[in-house]
Amino acid sequence: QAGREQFDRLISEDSRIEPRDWMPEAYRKTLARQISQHAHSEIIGMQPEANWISRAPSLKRKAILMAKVQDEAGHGLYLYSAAETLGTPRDKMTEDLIAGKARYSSIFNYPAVTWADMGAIGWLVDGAAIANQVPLCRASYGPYGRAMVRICKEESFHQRQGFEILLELANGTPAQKEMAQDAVNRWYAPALMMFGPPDDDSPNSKQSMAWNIKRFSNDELRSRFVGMMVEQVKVLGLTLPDDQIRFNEDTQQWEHAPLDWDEFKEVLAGRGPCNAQRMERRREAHEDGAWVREAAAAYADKRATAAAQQKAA
Amino acid sequence: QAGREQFDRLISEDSRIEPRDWMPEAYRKTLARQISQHAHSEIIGMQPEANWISRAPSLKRKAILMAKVQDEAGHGLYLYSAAETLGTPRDKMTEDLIAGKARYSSIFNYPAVTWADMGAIGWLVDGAAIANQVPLCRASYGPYGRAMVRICKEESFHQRQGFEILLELANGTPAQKEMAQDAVNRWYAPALMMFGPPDDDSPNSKQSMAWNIKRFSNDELRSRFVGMMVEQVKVLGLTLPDDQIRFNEDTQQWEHAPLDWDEFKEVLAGRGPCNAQRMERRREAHEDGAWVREAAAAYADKRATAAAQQKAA
Amino acid sequence: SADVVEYALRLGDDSLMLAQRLGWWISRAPELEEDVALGNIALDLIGHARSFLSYAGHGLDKTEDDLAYFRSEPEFRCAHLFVQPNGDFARTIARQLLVSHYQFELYSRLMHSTDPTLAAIAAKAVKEVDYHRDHSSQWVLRLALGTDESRRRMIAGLKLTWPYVEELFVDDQLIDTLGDAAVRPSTLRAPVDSLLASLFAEAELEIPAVPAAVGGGRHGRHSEHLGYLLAEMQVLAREHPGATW
Amino acid sequence: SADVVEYALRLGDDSLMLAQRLGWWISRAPELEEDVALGNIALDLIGHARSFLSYAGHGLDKTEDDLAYFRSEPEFRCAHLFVQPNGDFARTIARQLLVSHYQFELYSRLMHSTDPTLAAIAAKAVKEVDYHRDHSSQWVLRLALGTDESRRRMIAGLKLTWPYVEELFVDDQLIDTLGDAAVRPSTLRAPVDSLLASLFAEAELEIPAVPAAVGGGRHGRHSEHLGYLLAEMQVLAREHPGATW
Repeated sequence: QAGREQFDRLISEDSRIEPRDWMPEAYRKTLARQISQHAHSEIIGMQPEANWISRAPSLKRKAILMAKVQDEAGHGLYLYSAAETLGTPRDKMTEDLIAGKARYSSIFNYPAVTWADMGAIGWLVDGAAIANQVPLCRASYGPYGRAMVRICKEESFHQRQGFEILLELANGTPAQKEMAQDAVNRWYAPALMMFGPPDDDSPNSKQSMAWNIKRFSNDELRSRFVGMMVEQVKVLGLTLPDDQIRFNEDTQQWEHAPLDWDEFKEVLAGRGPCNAQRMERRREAHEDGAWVREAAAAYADKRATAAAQQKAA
Repeated sequence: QAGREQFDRLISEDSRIEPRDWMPEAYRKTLARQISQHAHSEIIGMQPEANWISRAPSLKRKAILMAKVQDEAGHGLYLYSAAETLGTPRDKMTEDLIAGKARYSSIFNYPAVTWADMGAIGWLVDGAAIANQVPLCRASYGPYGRAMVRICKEESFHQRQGFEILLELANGTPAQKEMAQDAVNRWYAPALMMFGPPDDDSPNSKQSMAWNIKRFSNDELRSRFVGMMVEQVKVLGLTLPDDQIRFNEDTQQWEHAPLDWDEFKEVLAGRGPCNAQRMERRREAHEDGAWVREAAAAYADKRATAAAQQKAA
Repeated sequence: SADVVEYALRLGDDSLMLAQRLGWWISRAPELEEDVALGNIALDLIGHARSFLSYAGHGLDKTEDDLAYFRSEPEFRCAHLFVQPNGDFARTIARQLLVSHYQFELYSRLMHSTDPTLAAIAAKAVKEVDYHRDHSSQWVLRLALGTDESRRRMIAGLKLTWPYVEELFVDDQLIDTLGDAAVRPSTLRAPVDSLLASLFAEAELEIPAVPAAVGGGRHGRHSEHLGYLLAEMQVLAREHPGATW
Repeated sequence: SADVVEYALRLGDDSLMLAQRLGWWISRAPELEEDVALGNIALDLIGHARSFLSYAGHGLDKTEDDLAYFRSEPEFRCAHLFVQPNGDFARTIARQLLVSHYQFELYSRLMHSTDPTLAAIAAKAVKEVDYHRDHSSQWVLRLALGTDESRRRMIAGLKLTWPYVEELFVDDQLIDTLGDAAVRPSTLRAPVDSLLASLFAEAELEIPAVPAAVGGGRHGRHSEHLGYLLAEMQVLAREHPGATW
């Protein structure tokens, strides 16, 4: 009871909940699901970009791309750690992912088929991720908020790199410019859908906002994002594939063309272009790595036993 | 005793020994070694050419190359069957190959690094093989001789295709012509060494000739081959990397520059450019296929048992 | 007509990509007999691809090699199934099973096409594909009913391959336009399903319960696999533009 | 001088090829920590490659990218070891162990080169390679002493990699000409062998008893692996000659 009161007080003061604090089971479950989903997204999200490491068209871009995909593994690590403070071990989360029980961001079920996708993913997908995540730096759960601070810093860096890739292409040869526009065309709508379903179709948002996990509604975040992109795309000299973008002076919100939520649901249900491929790759890496993890554990055990024996002797 | 007499008579009449005939143990062993080595050479020899199937520069060439490499698997099959008639099962021969106990032609330990190598291998390596093998069609052991008849027919076809590849390149762009000459330069000496060491360093040849397995000495065959190549290379508009080729009117033999038999022995001892790679690939294919072969055997057993039960019922 | 050209590209690209995949097995198969068998299938497929691409090339004033080696990724028209990785032998067999049943039904109707060239190519191809169908069906039985390991792998191979089946049976505008010159993909689904059902019954296999993947290959929207395949297939030809071989 | 250019190409190409190989692991490693660790090593190596190739490019009026993307196979100067396939994790670690010990000894001498640019690049690289050496040594211990399976794989990985070690230590004319600007490869053999010997003793491993393979990479004679690696690495750059990225 004292725990509940303290929790409510901390929330109402907009303070932080820490792992040892009492928290409602639903709060713990919501967070655990959200953080692990976010971690899985980082891990699965490595794949579309890893697809271009070997073919990056300059050594500088190759290095930047490698560093970026590697950062995503790092983000996965922070987030799994944050989720572990809620009581679920990383192994369990990984198993759930492999077994298809856990979700990850649907956007990564689209293929990265050209180099320009490295630009569009950086600019649009990381851009949307940041718009989503900046408010999460103030999430009420301490470890999550702190992980987000670190991640957001790196993500803005990634987004700038994505923008630069597109800028270089947009100012390059006609073929390069066409490649850039095509990538923006393909990633625009999926990026907007990253903010989640429209507010009137997002039943859990309200509770998350009450718990100070979420700070803005899906539509608010999406609208703000569209507003940023519509400015930046001009700098690129490209266009967004949406002729209905306008600023509504009454609502003070950016508006855009309706999104194809049926497609979103299809992809979410596993019927995207790459769902099977992404899961297969992750499963394969996990299974192929099992003997390595077992070896590392066995070796650590042997060393610990030897150290203990030495101490005893 | 009667067996020995019959064997000697058949050999002296230049007739054929068949699997059920009595034969000296040394004859059996010599043949078993020679035929299985020949079979292994077909199988390992698939690798340098298989290396270019996926990159063949026209669909016609791709089809021809696929068919050729596939033919080599077929040759391997005939030869293993011929060797099996001497009492060694195919499995055992394969195991010996994988374990590094059995030999195969050293020439396949050189890499096929350009498309022109498909031409040079066909023209020079298959050419040397044919020069070696045509006399083997009359080998005293029946199953071997008959297998060689079939193989030689296909090999001449392959040699012509190799010649055509080189001809096309030699009449192509300067880069293509250079590629062709480079390939001929690299494969010429190894091809000459395919006939085996010089006669004064080939201790087993004499016995093989007495048994009507071998019909000509290594140097005789090599000389004859050089004579053919020196004519054909003119048609190609290329040169052989040997300025000492001449016809010796006294001996009636073609002469050529001395060969680097030290290199030959190094490669034979496992220190060629690709020995490790060739063995690894074969081992990997064999091990990766084990579960398939086991499944096929288990299925055949189940079917046989079911058929027997049905018959009994 | 441009429509027939487009249709011939679809058929040719399907077979070309699968031939390219199968060629990898030659020198790596589980037994020599399979180096030969998979090599034969690859050779048949490359033959079909050459016929269809030559025909398409007539309408475009291009050779089969122009089309195979000098188109870029979005210009190819293959369905995703044909470009799926080989994986282990079971996965290759799963892909082959699905392809050969599809192609058999397709060609056995296309041989009555109102386009005489398509009809002639199909009439020749259907006999070869009949053998492919038999080859893969026999292997499905052996692997599904052989050992525990082979059964596990056969099931896994089918599961990995199944998402790419649906794309084969999708109709589109082009099919409407072509009328009786083409075969309507959706009409092939029932006969393929029914043949597979009886094979699966014998093999004690179930249809994998996995969602279909979105395709798009017919319109140049490919999976991430095709780029790698083309990089390798085209590298030499592109290094020497204008050369003959 | 042309000789220094040639030498810088050797060093740059070695690291470039290995970075290209290691990049494959990012998103496929046995645990996330290794995605990060192998990614770091690949990044270090690509950094070294860029330094050496830029320096070589100075003398040739070419950029690092001209050299990486627009040379043909025989123009590369990497030793065969750096292009060996990844295989499983143990084989990758075996390759990394041998490379990092070689590069550590090399760079710790090259930092005293009479060529100031080579010396500066080596001085920076040696610190990073020291970490690579530690990373691979730790893994060799874990795998060799971990489970039966990991030990079997570690031994197999070393055996597959060992034939390509000898090429690293071969002197040639270029080395004679360069004198104190370069490091004489044969002088690195003893220190590398001695460090490996003590690690192998701790890991209870033997030096694999396998013959050395003939190399030739320093003179443009490569294994069959390089062509595939280059086809993939260069495909996009070559499709857009003259473009910047």
